[in-house]
Amino acid sequence: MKKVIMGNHALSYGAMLARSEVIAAYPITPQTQVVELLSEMCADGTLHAKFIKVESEHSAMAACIGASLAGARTFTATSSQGLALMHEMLHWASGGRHPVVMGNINRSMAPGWSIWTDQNDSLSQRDTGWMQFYCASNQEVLDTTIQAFKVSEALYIPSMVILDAFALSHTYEVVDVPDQAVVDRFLPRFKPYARVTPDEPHAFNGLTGPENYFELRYKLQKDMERGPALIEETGLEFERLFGRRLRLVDDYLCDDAEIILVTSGTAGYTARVAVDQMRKAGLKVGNLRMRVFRPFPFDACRRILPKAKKIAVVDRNISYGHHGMFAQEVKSALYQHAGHPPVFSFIAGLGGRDITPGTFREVVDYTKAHETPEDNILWIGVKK
Amino acid sequence: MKKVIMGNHALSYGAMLARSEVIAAYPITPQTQVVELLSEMCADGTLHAKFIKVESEHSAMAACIGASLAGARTFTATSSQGLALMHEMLHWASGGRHPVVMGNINRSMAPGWSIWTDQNDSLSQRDTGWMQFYCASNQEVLDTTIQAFKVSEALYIPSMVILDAFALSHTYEVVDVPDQAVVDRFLPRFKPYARVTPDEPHAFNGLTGPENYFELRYKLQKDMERGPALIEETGLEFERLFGRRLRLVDDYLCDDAEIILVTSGTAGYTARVAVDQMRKAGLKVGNLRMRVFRPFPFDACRRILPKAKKIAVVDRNISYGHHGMFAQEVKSALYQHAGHPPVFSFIAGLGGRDITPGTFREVVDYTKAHETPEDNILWIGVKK
Amino acid sequence: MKKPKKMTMTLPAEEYVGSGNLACQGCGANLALRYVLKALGLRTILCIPACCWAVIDGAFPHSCVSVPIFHCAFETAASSATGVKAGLEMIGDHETTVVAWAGDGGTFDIGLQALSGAAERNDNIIYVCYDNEAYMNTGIQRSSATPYGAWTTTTPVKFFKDQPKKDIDAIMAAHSIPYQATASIAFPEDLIKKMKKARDIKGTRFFHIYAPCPTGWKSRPEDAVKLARMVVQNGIFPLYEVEHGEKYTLNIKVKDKKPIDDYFKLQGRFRHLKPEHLQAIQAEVDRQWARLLKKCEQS
Amino acid sequence: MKKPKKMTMTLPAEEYVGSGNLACQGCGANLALRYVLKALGLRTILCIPACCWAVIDGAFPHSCVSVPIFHCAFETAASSATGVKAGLEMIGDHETTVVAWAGDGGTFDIGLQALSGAAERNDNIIYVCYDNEAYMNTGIQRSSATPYGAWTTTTPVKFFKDQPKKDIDAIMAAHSIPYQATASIAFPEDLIKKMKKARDIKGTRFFHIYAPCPTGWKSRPEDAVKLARMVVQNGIFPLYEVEHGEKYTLNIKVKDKKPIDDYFKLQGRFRHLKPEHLQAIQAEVDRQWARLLKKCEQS
Amino acid sequence: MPKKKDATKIVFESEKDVPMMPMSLGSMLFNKTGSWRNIRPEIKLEECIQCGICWKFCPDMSIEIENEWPVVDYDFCKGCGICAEECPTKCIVMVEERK
Amino acid sequence: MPKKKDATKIVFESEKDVPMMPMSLGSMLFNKTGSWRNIRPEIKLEECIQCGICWKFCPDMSIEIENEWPVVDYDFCKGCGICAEECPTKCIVMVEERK
Amino acid sequence: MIEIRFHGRGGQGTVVASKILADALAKEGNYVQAYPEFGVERRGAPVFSFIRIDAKPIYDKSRIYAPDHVVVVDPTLVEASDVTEGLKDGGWIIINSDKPPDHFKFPAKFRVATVNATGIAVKHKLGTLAAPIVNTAVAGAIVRLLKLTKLESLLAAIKEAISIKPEDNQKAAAEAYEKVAAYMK
Amino acid sequence: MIEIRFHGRGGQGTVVASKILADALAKEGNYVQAYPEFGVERRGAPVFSFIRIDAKPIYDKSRIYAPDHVVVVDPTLVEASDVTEGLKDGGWIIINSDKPPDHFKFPAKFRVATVNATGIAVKHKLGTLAAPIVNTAVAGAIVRLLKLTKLESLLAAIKEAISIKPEDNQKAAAEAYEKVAAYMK
Ligand SMILES: Cc1ncc(C[n+]2csc(CCOP(=O)(O)OP(=O)(O)O)c2C)c(N)n1
Ligand SMILES: Cc1ncc(C[n+]2csc(CCOP(=O)(O)OP(=O)(O)O)c2C)c(N)n1
Ligand code: SF4
Ligand code: SF4
Ligand code: SF4
Ligand code: SF4
Ligand code: SF4
Ligand code: SF4
Ligand SMILES: [Mg+2]
Ligand SMILES: [Mg+2]
Repeated sequence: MKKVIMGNHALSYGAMLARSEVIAAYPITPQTQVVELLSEMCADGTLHAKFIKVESEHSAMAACIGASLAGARTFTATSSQGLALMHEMLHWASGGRHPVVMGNINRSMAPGWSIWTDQNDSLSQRDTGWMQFYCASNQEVLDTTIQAFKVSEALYIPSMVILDAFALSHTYEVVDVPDQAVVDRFLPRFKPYARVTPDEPHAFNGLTGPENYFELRYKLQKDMERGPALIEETGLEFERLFGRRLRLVDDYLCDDAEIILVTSGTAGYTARVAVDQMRKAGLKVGNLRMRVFRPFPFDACRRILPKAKKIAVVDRNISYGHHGMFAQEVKSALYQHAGHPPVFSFIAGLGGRDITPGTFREVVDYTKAHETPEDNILWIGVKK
Repeated sequence: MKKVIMGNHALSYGAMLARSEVIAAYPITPQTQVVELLSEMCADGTLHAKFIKVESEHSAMAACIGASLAGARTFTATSSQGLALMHEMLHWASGGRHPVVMGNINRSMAPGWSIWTDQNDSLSQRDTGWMQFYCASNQEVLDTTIQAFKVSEALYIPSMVILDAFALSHTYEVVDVPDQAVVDRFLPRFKPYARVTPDEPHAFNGLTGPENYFELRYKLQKDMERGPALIEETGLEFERLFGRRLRLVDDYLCDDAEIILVTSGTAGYTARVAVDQMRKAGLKVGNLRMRVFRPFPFDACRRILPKAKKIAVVDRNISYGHHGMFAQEVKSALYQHAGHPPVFSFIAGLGGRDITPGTFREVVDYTKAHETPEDNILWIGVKK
Repeated sequence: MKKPKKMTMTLPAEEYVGSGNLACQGCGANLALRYVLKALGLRTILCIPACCWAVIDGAFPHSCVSVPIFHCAFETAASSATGVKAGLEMIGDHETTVVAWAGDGGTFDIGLQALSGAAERNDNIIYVCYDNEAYMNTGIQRSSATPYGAWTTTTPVKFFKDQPKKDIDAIMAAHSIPYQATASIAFPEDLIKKMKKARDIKGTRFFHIYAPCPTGWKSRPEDAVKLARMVVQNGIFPLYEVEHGEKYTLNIKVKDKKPIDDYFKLQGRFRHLKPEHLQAIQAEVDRQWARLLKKCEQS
Repeated sequence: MKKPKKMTMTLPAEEYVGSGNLACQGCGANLALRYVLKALGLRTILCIPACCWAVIDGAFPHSCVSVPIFHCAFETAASSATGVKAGLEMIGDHETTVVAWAGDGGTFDIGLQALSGAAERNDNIIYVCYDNEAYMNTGIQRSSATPYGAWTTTTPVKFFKDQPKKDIDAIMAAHSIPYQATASIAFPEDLIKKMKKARDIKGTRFFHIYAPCPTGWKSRPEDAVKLARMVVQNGIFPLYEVEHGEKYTLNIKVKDKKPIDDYFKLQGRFRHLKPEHLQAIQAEVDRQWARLLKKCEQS
Repeated sequence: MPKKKDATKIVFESEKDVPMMPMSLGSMLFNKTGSWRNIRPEIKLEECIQCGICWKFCPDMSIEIENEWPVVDYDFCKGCGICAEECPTKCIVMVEERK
Repeated sequence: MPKKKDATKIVFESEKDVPMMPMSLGSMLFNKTGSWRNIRPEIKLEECIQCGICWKFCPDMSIEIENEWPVVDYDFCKGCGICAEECPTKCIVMVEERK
Repeated sequence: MIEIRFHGRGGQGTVVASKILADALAKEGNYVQAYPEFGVERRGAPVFSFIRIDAKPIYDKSRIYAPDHVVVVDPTLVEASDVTEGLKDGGWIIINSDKPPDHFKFPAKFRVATVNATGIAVKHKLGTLAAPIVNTAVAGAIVRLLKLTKLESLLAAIKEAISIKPEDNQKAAAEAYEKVAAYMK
Repeated sequence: MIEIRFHGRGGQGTVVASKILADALAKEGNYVQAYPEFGVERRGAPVFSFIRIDAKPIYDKSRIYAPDHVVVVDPTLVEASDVTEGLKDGGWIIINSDKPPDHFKFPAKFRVATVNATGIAVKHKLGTLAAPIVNTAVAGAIVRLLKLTKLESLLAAIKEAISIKPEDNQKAAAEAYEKVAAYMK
């Protein structure tokens, strides 16, 4: 059934349709509507779940982990500072193999205080062992939330569903809300292979010496590596049931492209608009929107990107002292690869500065004009 | 004056000789001796500093930031979980341009609980805007701590001085403790360009809209980029005063090497031993120990590494869903580069599993035997 | 026009909070800081965590306040203030008063641990909590300072807050800090008197200021001061001070304690409450009021 | 050999803590959990944050305890327990008792906020703090539970702890939780009685168990139980319970309260204290003792 | 601190003008919050007893005292109505804003 | 839970044997803490009044009760001396460990 | 694709107008995107909201800088701010006002229409006298003027979206729909 | 490079022995590396500590698996654990014991020496009767037996490193230094 809803509510609907059983969350702009709607759903019985109104995000994630270990399906949502405060517990969720699903609204990190979008909050969690899905529309937010539960519970690895502040979180779009019965078919009840219970007592997450820790973490990585195939697979199953395919990457006109833009989040959709404009102007440009960042879609990148003469990665984030994170990882992914086009690493839109079709035209103009980038980082839109 | 001291005490001496004025720290194995000695030094007046015995690491970093903004030189030390709990405040320290210096003892992230070394704790902070120095000896720990203050206060960017759990933290080595007068010459009093004071009232770190945030963060990156040169420079000045050179990277027999090992931390020294052994056996192997990871030493890597036929990066860390972080960043650094040797990405020693000269012989044997790596990650020492 | 007789001014004339700020119409939090700075003056540093005041102050590169501010992370009001104070001491400034200025969420919930730690160490700071009884800056979510029965966006009418307000004052008293007090924006003279007293005491000092929020309480802006007065007169928020966690003194003696009903009627956040709820609340208020009087007598 | 008369057993016979554990000789914390599980039995889940017990339990893939354990992050004992309880409820297990089992550091300091949050929500868990008065697992650093005068590695003799022990019991009483109690490993019968009582109450329940640590206190292992007895008899650590934050009941009535000196003499951590220190401490103990008796009378 | 008195909004031309740290350089006086007002207070001075209560309780420092009489600063008055509500002689009335 | 009774130390052959989660699969009984002991308790049963106090206060569950008499389990007794200290009849003596 | 910018004041719930419009248009299979100003909203302070409308999916997630039309929900904003900023030539300026269009002086390249949404709202007792809720009336005028959709769809949308006094709101929308017709050439 | 492993019990401060040795050797310009077992130490439980000695800088930071010599600080550990694990052929097994070396049965490829460090410590009132502190005595024996350094350096190191009863510790070290000589071939 079609509804006009904001991105935050798309998250709430996703969590509701997934029949989340325990929700522990703490408010933060621009995430608040997610929890507000969920607490209403719990109040009026639309959703049968325990909503724990914790006193901080650190406790939110701790409670989710506990509930997940007890065998319940758990959900939370946060943003920026809240996500950062969870950092220790993010490691905990992945290392303990607790398949929590979390929505994160991309918001720039303070200081100075900013409530506007960029990806530094979620991308500085790239090493915590969570899967990361970057969404470009409210529909994708809802669909991805449901898919994330399925993938997480299959791999025992937690997932982050990520959307841009305001540009999605507070923007109303037409969303097809799937009906519960079909979702239930796609996503059956959570039945963990081990849980904390007196019926079969185990001690979980205890002291682990050098003789065993390595193997446990090796397993985590191996399961991560099963991720890409599983995401494509469940994405196909999702299409069969709901008519919408969920893929690792969303490649647009890349086959014959001389320049491929690598993008993510809402900027990844805005880029399509720019591509259409430039195609009209006779420029062979394509757009590869990365929907999944963890596990990193090595094969997809290696299959699609080398076709181009040049690659222009547009990062709405930065690893200070290095460069944009998508650019960094795309390069390392293509490093060993035969065809090995130059990668231009652009940074734009930090702190919520708008990214428009014009941004991408600027990016392509530069890329066209240069054989190789003149610098590690190419800044777009800084008032220099 | 020569002393036989443990790595943790080398940190304490470094902070003491730097005349740290405010120390806020929280205990955690294997860091405790750092704070224990410092609190003794404060007690018996060896060090004139305020020691704030906070109730958590989050507060430790918050207090350091406050003290730094007030104009004091501040120091703290932590490890693993404690570092992770600081995560939000790490962003704060860099974004607010507070030149705090912190010692971090590399300890694996829970769960399961581990007190043994690997680099996932510090490397999962690589995107927080801190400089990162990886040490291989107690002498280097002490020297680096002093250098870190100098570089941090010049750039207004905080620094992390990093050492391996036990292999350095609890290991006694001979350390030349420089004398105070000379250190004072190298490191004058901290005089920040702005501080929080009624004498010139400003509001710091407040709400910052999309029209300004981008420029502030651009400046942070630009100053980060000044780091490598400044580190080499101060490293030379340090040599003039103390006879020990502090460099970005420590390259050992790389000039004529066919295979260059890329290493860090104590493993970076153990690798030297293996290199000597293999050289005796007629193998042209070299070792590039990365002393600085942030700011990433692009030029040094691009100057030294392409000489080799093959590069073997040995990571004692992993970004789950991608691969070893040194390997990842080395690849992205060399990507654009002309000579472009295959990079083998090895992972070893997670959770404190020992890394021995044999580990590196194994690494080199594999690298010799293969044209290119058979997989994104090559695991050494996992009980498969 | 009548010949000018002197204008009565019962507060210090100086203003340290400037106009043009971003507070809503009739914001109690705005008045709270205005009064506190009148008491403390220019040699004051504020540490303000995330809260409405982080917005009220204005956006970079602007600020509406005449004293320096360290805008700090949400959970760090106390630890940031402790750090600033330590830093000042080390560079030789022993005189400046360092104030942690936080909302109820930043105090009762996410900042409680840092506050408790500072209090245990008896760090030399003044911690002020302006209490508007919810997370307002993020759009009215429940905090542990939200009173029983109140609507917020996370305690919907069907599911209104069913826990009592956390008793932060008793918690701080349990820390035996040298000085703590409650205050209300409707009694600025009392507030300023106590704040001046606190300024000259060493160690951790704690203030709990009642600051109505028209936006969050669904009340009329013009009622802000009135509500802050009623809440004192009906005994829901008595004004008292505690020394060393033991010596209780009632500052505003309420002769005939008013019933709570009018206070509740003026606020949309309570509209859904039934008479039986109000009776229960009245009973609890009376009980707590009696307890407080006892404490005051006994000390 | 004499004909066997029945062996007197004043505690339940079942053991749920196993031998082979990694506790030091004469570890009070070890006894504390032994007694608690005797009271609660097998349908119990423990949430244990970083603390000595995270080590005592043994290393993966081993555990010395017969009930399930969730080893959780240091600051999350309460929030983890809350989460586990919520999860159990949702999958239909309404019977299992969920216990947060933390040390004093994990309770008084880094875990206080999570505990306070759970108490405010009145989450249905039992929170037990075994108090050995310092961070022992990391090698004896001060916590806010460390008593005035004590040496620790971060409060060196020259600079011994000069703040009093944080009054966690008063802090929890300020939260008006349904039930809370103090206990000592020297009085297991009392401990078990109260723990059984608590098990059948709904909401947040809090226990504060005195658990001597020979290693950290520089005392003789064989004195562990003795010290836990003395501390009750000299009034430093009275055994009492509080209901709804108001009703105080003294459980172990001490007729002739002993002086504190012998207790201090047996512990290396106090060796440096001068007579005047001890007198001051004695005076404070007497004062607090009187306050407690008053509370008990009045309720 | 002359900076603080500056009523004009600071707009940076380039990242060069932006300070290194996020720090304030000017006041909020450029922000004429009078434009938020939907009702305006008007003081009938003839009934005013100069008790100073309106000044005391104005959250926006918008009651100024000019030679001993209260004067509303309409540049900043947000129209909350507290002054009118608290005025003992009710000599402040709130009227429809005619912008 | 038979696993828990297992006294042998579990050593994994390969990562395949390692469970996915860090979780316990065996007891600590393989860890014979008796080897930590430097002094050992010896019970003079003739003076024992069977009060059960030694059993009650043993932190290591190393006083067992065999047909109503206390018996020390030297496999695990760490030699803390609490039993001897607490025994009302002082019929437990701690003696130098002769290993 | 049509892009419209709304000028209102904090507390008037200007975004509701665009949201209702979005609902109505979605009903007829349009793709829509409606969003408030990104930032802090204060009661009484001038605010914007925006809407994008298209027959095919809308991929552009950037903000609207050059609207096809603007709607001024609060007449006092006509002086208080530059409502024509970025407005495309030939674009409508729809003002909630009891004055006739020619009362407002705008460059000839723009088309001006007024609708007394406040009057209509008051008449149907929407909101309070001090703060009438004009969103539905405004929406009615827009729908008619820009020929965006059938009145029915708007009324249906109002029914679903508005919980308080849905009927009166429908009436207001319908009345505005009629009244505004005058200006259509 | 010489590598030595110490076998002791938690609480005996076995690492102190290796630390003092390190101090002494450093005095003569040697490079040393001394470290305790990596992990949790419990009073009474068997523990190790290690030391590496070389004339040139020591870059090997890996753990010691094949020591040149072992020192058994607590005699009860001879049975309790395999002290010869990884021990190199011809390596010394130095045992704190009042028994003669031949009392202990070891493969012929190892050399055995005993020194009654406990007796010496007790004699010089180091530590308590129950827990005598034997580290300095043990160190004395090692220095002599392995010809690592001059006694003077050891005594100097003890003076600096040991705050409680430095002289008595020096005496103990010296006495052990003498007594152990017997076994040197
Ligand atoms: C770690 C973290 N979590 C959440 C937030 C979002 N946040 C900012 S202010 C606020 C509410 C503050 O409430 P309170 O302290 O009562 O101050 P008020 O806004 O009511 O004035 C929240 C939840 C944040 N900034 N940081
Ligand atoms: C975030 C974090 N900081 C620090 C530590 C290190 N740590 C582990 S246990 C412990 C002390 C625990 O003290 P307490 O709670 O009193 O328990 P005890 O060890 O005394 O039994 C500390 C500081 C940690 N594990 N996590
Ligand atoms: S929301 Fe409430 S507290 Fe915040 S500024 Fe507005 S009135 Fe003041
Ligand atoms: S240190 Fe203390 S508390 Fe910890 S195990 Fe040893 S005796 Fe028990
Ligand atoms: S409150 Fe009324 S009477 Fe008093 S000064 Fe103001 S206007 Fe005059
Ligand atoms: S209406 Fe409000 S803001 Fe305006 S003067 Fe009166 S009190 Fe001040
Ligand atoms: S304590 Fe003594 S008397 Fe009592 S049972 Fe044990 S041995 Fe017998
Ligand atoms: S000595 Fe200690 S461990 Fe051994 S039996 Fe007695 S009480 Fe138990
Ligand atoms: Mg609030
Ligand atoms: Mg403790």
